[in-house]
Amino acid sequence: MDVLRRRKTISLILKLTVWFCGILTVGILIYILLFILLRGVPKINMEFLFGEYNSDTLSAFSSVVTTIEMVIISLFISVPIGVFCAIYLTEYAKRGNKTVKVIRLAVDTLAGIPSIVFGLFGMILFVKLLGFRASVLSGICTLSIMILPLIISSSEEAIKSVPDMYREGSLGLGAGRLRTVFRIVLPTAMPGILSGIILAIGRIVGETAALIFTSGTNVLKNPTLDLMASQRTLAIHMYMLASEGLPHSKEMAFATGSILIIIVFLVNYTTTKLAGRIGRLSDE
Amino acid sequence: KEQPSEQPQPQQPVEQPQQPASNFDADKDITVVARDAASGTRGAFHEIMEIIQKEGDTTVDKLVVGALEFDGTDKVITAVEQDKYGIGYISLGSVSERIKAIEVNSVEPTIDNVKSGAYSVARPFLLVTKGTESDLVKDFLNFTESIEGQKIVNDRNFISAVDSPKEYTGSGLSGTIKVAGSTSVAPLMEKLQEEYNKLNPDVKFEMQANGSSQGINAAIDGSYDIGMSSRELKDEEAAQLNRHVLAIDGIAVIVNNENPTDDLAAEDITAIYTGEKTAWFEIE
Amino acid sequence: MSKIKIEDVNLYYGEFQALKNINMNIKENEITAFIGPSGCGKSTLLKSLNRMNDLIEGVKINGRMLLDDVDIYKDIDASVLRKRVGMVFQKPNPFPMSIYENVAYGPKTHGIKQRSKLDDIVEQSLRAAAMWDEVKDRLKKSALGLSGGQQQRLCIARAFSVNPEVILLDEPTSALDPISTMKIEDLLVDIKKNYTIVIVTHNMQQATRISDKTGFFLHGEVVEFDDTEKLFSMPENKKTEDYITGRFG
Amino acid sequence: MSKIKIEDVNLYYGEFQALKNINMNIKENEITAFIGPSGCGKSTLLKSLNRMNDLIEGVKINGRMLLDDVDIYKDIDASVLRKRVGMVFQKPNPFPMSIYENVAYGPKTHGIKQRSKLDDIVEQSLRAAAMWDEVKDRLKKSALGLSGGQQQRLCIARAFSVNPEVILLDEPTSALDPISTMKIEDLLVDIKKNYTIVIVTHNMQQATRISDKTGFFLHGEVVEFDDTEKLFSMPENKKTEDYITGRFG
Amino acid sequence: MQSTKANYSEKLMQAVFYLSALISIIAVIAICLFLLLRGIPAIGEIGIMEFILNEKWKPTDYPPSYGILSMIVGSTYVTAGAIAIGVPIGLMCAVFLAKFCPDTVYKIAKPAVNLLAGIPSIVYGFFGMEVIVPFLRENFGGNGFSILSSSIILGIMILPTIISISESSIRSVPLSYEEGSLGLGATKEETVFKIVLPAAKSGVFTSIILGIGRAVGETMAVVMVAGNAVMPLDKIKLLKPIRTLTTNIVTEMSYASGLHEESLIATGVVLFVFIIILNTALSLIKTRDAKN
Ligand SMILES: Nc1ncnc2c1ncn2[C@@H]1O[C@H](COP(=O)(O)OP(=O)(O)OP(=O)(O)O)[C@@H](O)[C@H]1O
Ligand SMILES: Nc1ncnc2c1ncn2[C@@H]1O[C@H](COP(=O)(O)OP(=O)(O)OP(=O)(O)O)[C@@H](O)[C@H]1O
Ligand SMILES: [Mg+2]
Ligand SMILES: [Mg+2]
Repeated sequence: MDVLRRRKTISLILKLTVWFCGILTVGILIYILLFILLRGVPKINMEFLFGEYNSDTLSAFSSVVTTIEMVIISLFISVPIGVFCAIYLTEYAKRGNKTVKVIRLAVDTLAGIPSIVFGLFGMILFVKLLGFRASVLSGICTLSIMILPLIISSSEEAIKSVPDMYREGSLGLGAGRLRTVFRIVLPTAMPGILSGIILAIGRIVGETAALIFTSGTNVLKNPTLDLMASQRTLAIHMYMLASEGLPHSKEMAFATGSILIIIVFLVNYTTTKLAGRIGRLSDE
Repeated sequence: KEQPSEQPQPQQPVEQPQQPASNFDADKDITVVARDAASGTRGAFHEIMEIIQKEGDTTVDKLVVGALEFDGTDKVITAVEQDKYGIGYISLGSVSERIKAIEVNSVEPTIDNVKSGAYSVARPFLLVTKGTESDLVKDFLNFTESIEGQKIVNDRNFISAVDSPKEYTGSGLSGTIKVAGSTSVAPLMEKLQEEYNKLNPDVKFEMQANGSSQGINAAIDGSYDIGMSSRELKDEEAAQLNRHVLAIDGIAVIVNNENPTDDLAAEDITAIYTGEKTAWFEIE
Repeated sequence: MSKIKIEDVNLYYGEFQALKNINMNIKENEITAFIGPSGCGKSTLLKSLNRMNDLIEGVKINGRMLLDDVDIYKDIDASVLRKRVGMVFQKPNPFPMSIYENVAYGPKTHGIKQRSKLDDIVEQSLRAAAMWDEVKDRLKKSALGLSGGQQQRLCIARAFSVNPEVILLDEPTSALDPISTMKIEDLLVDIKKNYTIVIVTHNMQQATRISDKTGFFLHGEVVEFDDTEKLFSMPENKKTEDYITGRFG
Repeated sequence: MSKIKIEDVNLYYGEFQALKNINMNIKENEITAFIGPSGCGKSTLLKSLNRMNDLIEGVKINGRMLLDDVDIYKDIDASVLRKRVGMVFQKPNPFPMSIYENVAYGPKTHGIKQRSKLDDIVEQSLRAAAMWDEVKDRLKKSALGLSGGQQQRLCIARAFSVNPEVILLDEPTSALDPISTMKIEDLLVDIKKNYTIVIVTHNMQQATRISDKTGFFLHGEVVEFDDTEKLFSMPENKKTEDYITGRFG
Repeated sequence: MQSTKANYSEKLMQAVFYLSALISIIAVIAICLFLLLRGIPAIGEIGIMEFILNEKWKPTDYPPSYGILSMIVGSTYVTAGAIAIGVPIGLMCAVFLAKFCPDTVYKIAKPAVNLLAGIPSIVYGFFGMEVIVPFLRENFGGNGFSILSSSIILGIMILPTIISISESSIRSVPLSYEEGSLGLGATKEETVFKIVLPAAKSGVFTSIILGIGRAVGETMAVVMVAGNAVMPLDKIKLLKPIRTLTTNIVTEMSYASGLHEESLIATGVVLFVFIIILNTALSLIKTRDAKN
């Protein structure tokens, strides 16, 4: 009985610890969010959101546009490459294949490289050697490589988790591999692939270190889609505003931070909903 | 509804910082705050305060071990603002009520004192170009040295360095001017560009705020039209470039608002920054 | 008439020999059942009849398999073969799409694009699988919402959709309740006049109930292959007898 | 003597009633078998005998279950109950640790720390499960390296290790080959003199071979519960007869 | 006829897939190549021993001195601190989410963790500078910018990595293990900590290594809370400022030119080597895992 009581006590303590850590994590998150949002959100106004940038408005408009531009184009480059790579790894490569091992190693390595190192690399190759200068294009090239491993590994996981019986069903009807992949496997794996894309978007939106050296810190008065222009993203906007040391710009840095958080939140939310809908459609 | 952080937001202006600092403990170690090595402010300040010491043909920066180094004015301000025992240095233009700018050798850091030379902690803001300047660049440089341009310099609490500025009238030129360099010059530069644009709406700017040395190098290698520097040129740099003095900037020594000290001798500042004096009580 | 001839087939998974010297003639318009304990090679043989084994790495086959006297490993494209030899699996595996799309997938794959034609095929196939009335009002709903038995019949309808000549079924009822099982058994007996049917089952009662011929497998060999009635009443081989009287398995 | 009494038990998974008004007496030193088609509630009843259902959300039970006349849902701690009523699952589930650790896990959990005592228990349990000789030289090796049959016997040894009075087995041999199955059946018959054994099986031959009493379940009800011999030779209920003669399932 | 056309596109797409797969290899090679091309000469000029084993980093002095030992040690300490803080909390939180959390709480907690992963590092940096640094200064003395503050911030930043990978590996432990343990009379907590967690250990290790990778590579948040002082080895203390490899690059890159710039790229090379070592550890875990 004594043993039983001791075991029950220990179990209770463990349970409390686990609950505590769970609540702590959520608590920290909420604290951070409130810390930024409470200071930033009241400063957001139409001028700041959609106005022309100058040293008074410190408008984030052109940065928002560039951020979106970078997200879209980087995904446009990386998603097909990443998903195709995942398809190769899961559907085509033979087991124990040497190339596969090397590819996995490369993907793991890419995933681990710190963004500052990507920044250095982008600066050496795209900015200087290829002569793209500090430009949105250099930024996009760097980001595309940076998010590639995220896309590859999440797509690979998603494709792997598609039950083999779907493939058998399709092949059994005489469909080729390609058709099976595009008609059956990819649609089924979509929620997983999407969640990889969310992560990638989050990474791009929040990236600073890799972009300072590649897309530069310039800010344009009005939004542009010109790839050769040097233009900062929101995260760098925040960083630069916070570096200037003027009280006004510091508060606007918090406002920018709030926009960043709201964007990340919206992206997470909509994509989860979307993935949920696709998931439900497929098992309704 | 206000900021969740608890720091008081002191309201008293710089001129009357004589608050009785009841809980200031002079036995405490001084928190020495410096800028990063990229900064022109640091270069100038360490030179003037003889923190950089030349012996024969060696040069040694004697900055005390453990001094905080930040890559932005705001971080220096924030650090000193929060830390009662902090000391730092920033551009005179960035002084605000968040911190207290003290007298050096009993001279107040004001524009007039800098202009008259009484306050000796100052350095030039330079614009550098290479070879023959294009008409556009020349026109813009003329604007910065004109009455209109120098008015902006003065408005921003920098000291005009042009003896007899001329009237400027819009030239109607068009094109892009690429500027890179000092983060301290950048806010002023931004204002200048805005005013210039009002007169010459067809001119576009690209500006990278990435540090004085980077600006100078960019001008030397021709990738940018104008380099901004907040420190004097080195000899081998000066040999390759045209040098324009845009303004003179005082460097203010700042301490926490609760610090009773209002005045430091230059030797004391040097002693603090080189680690010979480590606590506030050692300073008379 | 022999629809499928299996001649001296050996099959290896890497080093492991899963089928040993199989010879068998499978007749048209009959139901042929494969029985035997787990791991004896029933599924392996079934799968090799429409080359689903091609996809597994390290599989080696020798001997010949003939469909209407054409060697299926040499003289016919796998995709064409699989159109002619359909397959239904142990676990119902409808695609995660609508019921309609599930049945239309096969014909679309083989190039049929016309909507009206597809509609026809879907209806016919579902009718043939005796489930048209159950699902005709919910063709656009996801197939995953069907019950297990319905899903399996949908898979059979899907197999019909490409108009096959042979239908292979690998323990098609093992995941189903008795009533669904009965429905599918009835269905199979019903359609055998138009098809050649091969079924793997672990349920000897099932084999007795529906099949014309039965093959008993053990350790990759066909121990006995005969008329179902004969095999269950007067097995020639001691091992067969042991198995069907429940001495193991 | 009745070891376990089940009185008017109803069990619901949320809305769904999985057990309907079950009454049953399970005797000491006998093997009681539960048979019935898939989904009829055999596992559910078995699990409720050591409250493994507690963990599933939305389970509601009413009625009483008594172990030695003590209500297991009211008057006994689940952890103590599970020590007294051990369980072996359908799929062998040894923990991913060494063979020794697998068997020692239970006693350790219940507070036995002394190495020599643990050594003893491990040896005795493995001997009781008739596998001591097979594994005594590889006690430190991972249990996952054992064959399926050995793994299942290890799980039985693990159940022995906490010295239970009742052992519940849920289709313990369904994943095993005939030889391993035989070994386990022999083992169960061998140990029944010391334990009360309840076994769920889908294999009627198995029930005949080893059990003293058999209960036939259908749709959550006990249709018939009687001496095994009687139930299989002269079932009283038409449904039982249908089932055991292979009319469905 | 149709099938030959199909075969043709099969072949074509197979080639496309293959080429896509090769791109990551090319990217890694390119990164190695360009970093090494720019970094190695600098290391050669400085001397590898001097570069890695000297604690004196004085690039602006004359003669300059380029030793990054202090930063290597700094990165190591800060990362170790982050692990010490982030791993226990993250692991417990993963256990919570996977095994203890009621559905309603999960609906909030899980997106919260995801959001934590999406918050940009500078936001963390701000938070650290304005909340954690003053907190440490007031409660532990010193000026707050320290190894500890960096460790706390990084500890928070690696939480999502640790939590999500550990959670999914905990979830993938077969339920049958749990049943086995519960069936022997163990409590739920005993089962989770003695059976489930050990069974999930390879996923947990993976999450820790990825967390280390994130901590080693983080820049923008650390630069705001570490104080960035290059400390001689004997002066490195938990409550003293520190400079890491990454912050060294980001604070000085804009200033640097010539050998100084190249020595910073060489710092990037060292960082890269760190990551390679971590990845090797990771793939060792994975292969060992695959063997089991
Ligand atoms: N992909 C594979 N690689 C290696 N061995 C395999 C593979 N598939 C099956 N085997 C082996 O081949 C043998 C025959 O397998 P098969 O699936 O044909 O058995 P089965 O008779 O269908 O059994 P069950 O009744 O369990 O389905 C088994 O020993 C199995 O382990
Ligand atoms: N966790 C659960 N939640 C809801 N329903 C359940 C749950 N577990 C079982 N059921 C349902 O309860 C009924 C009885 O299930 P049980 O597992 O007891 O059947 P069984 O007789 O053991 O069948 P089998 O032979 O397939 O193991 C089934 O209809 C099943 O769908
Ligand atoms: Mg099979
Ligand atoms: Mg069951």
